[in-house]
Amino acid sequence: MLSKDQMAQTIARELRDGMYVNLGIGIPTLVANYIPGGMQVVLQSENGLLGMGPFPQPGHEDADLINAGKQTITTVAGSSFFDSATSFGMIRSGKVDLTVLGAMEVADNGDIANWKIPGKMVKGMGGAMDLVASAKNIIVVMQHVNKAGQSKLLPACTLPITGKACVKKVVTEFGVFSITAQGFLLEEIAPGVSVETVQNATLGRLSISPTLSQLHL
Amino acid sequence: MLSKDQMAQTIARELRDGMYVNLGIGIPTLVANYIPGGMQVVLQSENGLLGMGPFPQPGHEDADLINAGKQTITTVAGSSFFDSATSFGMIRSGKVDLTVLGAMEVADNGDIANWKIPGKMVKGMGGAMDLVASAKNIIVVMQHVNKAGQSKLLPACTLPITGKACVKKVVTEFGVFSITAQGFLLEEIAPGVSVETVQNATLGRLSISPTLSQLHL
Amino acid sequence: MSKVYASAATALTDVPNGATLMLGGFGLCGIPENCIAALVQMGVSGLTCISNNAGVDDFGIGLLLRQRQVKKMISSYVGENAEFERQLLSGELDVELIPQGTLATRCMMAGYGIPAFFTPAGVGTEVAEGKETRNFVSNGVSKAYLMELAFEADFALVKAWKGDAAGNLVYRATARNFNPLMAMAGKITIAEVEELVPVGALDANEIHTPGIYVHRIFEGKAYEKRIEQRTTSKV
Amino acid sequence: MSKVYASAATALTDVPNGATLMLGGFGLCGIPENCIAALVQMGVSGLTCISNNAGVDDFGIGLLLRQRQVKKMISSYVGENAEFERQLLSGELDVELIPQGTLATRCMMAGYGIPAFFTPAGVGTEVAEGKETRNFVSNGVSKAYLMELAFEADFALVKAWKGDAAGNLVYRATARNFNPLMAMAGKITIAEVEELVPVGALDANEIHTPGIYVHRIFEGKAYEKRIEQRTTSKV
Repeated sequence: MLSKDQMAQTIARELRDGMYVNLGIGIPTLVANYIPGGMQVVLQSENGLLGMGPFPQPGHEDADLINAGKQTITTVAGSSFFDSATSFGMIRSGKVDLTVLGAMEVADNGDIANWKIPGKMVKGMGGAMDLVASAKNIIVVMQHVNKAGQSKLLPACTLPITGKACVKKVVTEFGVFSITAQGFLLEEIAPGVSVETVQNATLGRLSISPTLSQLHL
Repeated sequence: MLSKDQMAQTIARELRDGMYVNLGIGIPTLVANYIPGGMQVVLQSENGLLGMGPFPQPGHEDADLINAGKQTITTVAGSSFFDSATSFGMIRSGKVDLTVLGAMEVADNGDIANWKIPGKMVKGMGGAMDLVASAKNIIVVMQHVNKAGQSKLLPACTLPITGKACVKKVVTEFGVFSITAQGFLLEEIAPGVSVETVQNATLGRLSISPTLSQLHL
Repeated sequence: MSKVYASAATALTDVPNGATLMLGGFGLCGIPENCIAALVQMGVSGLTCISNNAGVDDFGIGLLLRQRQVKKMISSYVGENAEFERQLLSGELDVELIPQGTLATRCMMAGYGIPAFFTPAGVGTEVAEGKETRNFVSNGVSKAYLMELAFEADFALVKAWKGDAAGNLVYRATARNFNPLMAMAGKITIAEVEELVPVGALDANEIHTPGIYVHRIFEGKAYEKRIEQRTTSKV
Repeated sequence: MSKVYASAATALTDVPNGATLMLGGFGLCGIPENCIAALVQMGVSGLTCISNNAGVDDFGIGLLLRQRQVKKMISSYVGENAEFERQLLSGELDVELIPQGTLATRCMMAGYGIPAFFTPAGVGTEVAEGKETRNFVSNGVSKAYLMELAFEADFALVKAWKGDAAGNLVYRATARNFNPLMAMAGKITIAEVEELVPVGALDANEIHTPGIYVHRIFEGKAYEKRIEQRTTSKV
């Protein structure tokens, strides 16, 4: 089983030099900690910043400088500020290379649900619908099952969806899954996890890659 | 008969404190010389400037600072630069209070033609189509007849039109005409010009205002 | 004709009950604090507020919610606000949730005089209900898009860092967010600034909102600039 | 992965015959002089050029026209160029004339990932032929608009005042014009700058084109910055 940090580390293997990346709130944020040394990766924050840096040192918080999770942050050299329309413009026009976000449910056709639980939660979609409708490469990172022990990898989303057939890859504590025409394809499995465990925890169509390997970090 | 400067001066009477105004190339440009003292009127140049000033002193021309006629200009205090989409955005959204431009023909329903002579001239419409489609108040200033002595105030444009039913007022060397449901309405007549002269030089529907007055500058 | 007002109270005096307002800011960052305080003071009610968020219980638009001044919120994300949730579930408050990029762009398009545009956000979701869906080919690929309309707002209330009497505005860091978009979009745009500088003090190259968009401007007072999530690195 | 190139020649080396190019500038103001010179040098032909103007006979895009490198011009205004007119009337050159605001906005929309939008410019004119006309209500008034599509361009060639290795750009005065819009719109955007400054030297608040849009950047040489209409006040 992967820890949250290992899940982030797994996703960090997708990073390439020169990439522009948007990281969602939660586990996705941790990916920033695993950018390989010497690699230039620019983090976009959809509230209007390219070139997000780490959290500020205590006493150096700036109320005018926050990320999309409303956390105080810093900038790196070469950063730029812009308005929210420009920000989503660069997302829509495919300038952001990789989007990593969490989800409540992912369907085996790539549908994602992460914004609403009817009658329970009405927080809103924020930028998630724009991101999933536009990003070239969307990776979801989430726990494989919810708090009630139910699979979050489903044949179809039960919650209102955020976007249709958009997720390319899912990383959970059990491993790495591509979304294919045949549903979830288990490509790498976490150390100490059996294929049966994955099968039992997955309600959506699942196939096992003939080249299944154990995940090495 | 009005001189070009007097035509500009006639239009300048439309200016009000706080107005944003776009002046076309030619006679419209002269309107800037007649902004009443103490009145704040901001000139917009559609290539990306609010707050256009006079031409520079010799030796102070700046290749990066031109107006929509490609002439070297200056700025006034409080000016701002912006891109061409923003520029036409403020035109489209009605932030520009008054547009003054020249024309080859105006029809008695307010149609205007000023961009093309089929088979002869292919310069293009520049920003004129955007301006006439969007400006709240459009005044045309032009000679009453063309070089061949033919009326430019017509029952219908013979040239390809720039915009439909958009002109509110026409100023020529003969006087000031409103566009009404009954066509051109002569409201003020230039000194030394007879109503018959105007009637003979106007092919479009023309009526004479019951309160017709002589134009005073 | 001066655009400069002495205070939020004088600048907002004609905001009527039932008005549609745009309010700049993302979370509590870059919100028009003085304008909100004036609205609370005025007690104007039945407001429709277009704003990315709804503030927190005791700050930002939360102050208007607490006084029941808001009839409808149009936002992308309205977490962090218990009173909001209570009013919504009890039916006192109407809410329309919109993808954040669509919200921003609907403001911008109002400023650009473009009544409608197409965006992929929300295709195939609840957001698409009742909207025209249409395919366009981009780079050889056909894709579905929703038609969305420009917003209309009676007043846009924005917050900038610096401004001048000509109405020119400059924002700071991520406090820019929705402010320049809404500034373009209001029938009447009211800007509060941390510092009102002399005309000519702002570099014409560096102005974010040209003065033509701003009808009224005043220097705000006593900015709290509350931080919603104070996060720091380990020293 | 550096975005910095030594020269226009190295930055433009893969521009093929038949490419669709956007070229920034208004008249001769803010045009990518070094890029145009490189295209002339390369002799690449069959180009479709999206640019507000077509230069003059011996400068700007006029240099490409003189070498018969341009198959089609998409512009709003193409006066001031006798060779252009000759090629057009003889049928050697195809030209599409577009209202200036529509031209600018079609570039911008490409950068915003918005495939189509509605504008009033050209309703009821030749420009409307073959296009969808549709009414929208704005501020209670119904008005007709044309649907226009975002441009697609293989390369955008833009000119800025200052830039850095991250691709951030700052323009000067009215040399901004179409440059930031086209910079957003190119599949590959190549920026030439008068001065390439160290990363971090540009204030993040004052950047006109964020680096994400710029794929290649180089410091241009020997700018002529020709003035088309030198006009002065009487001393």
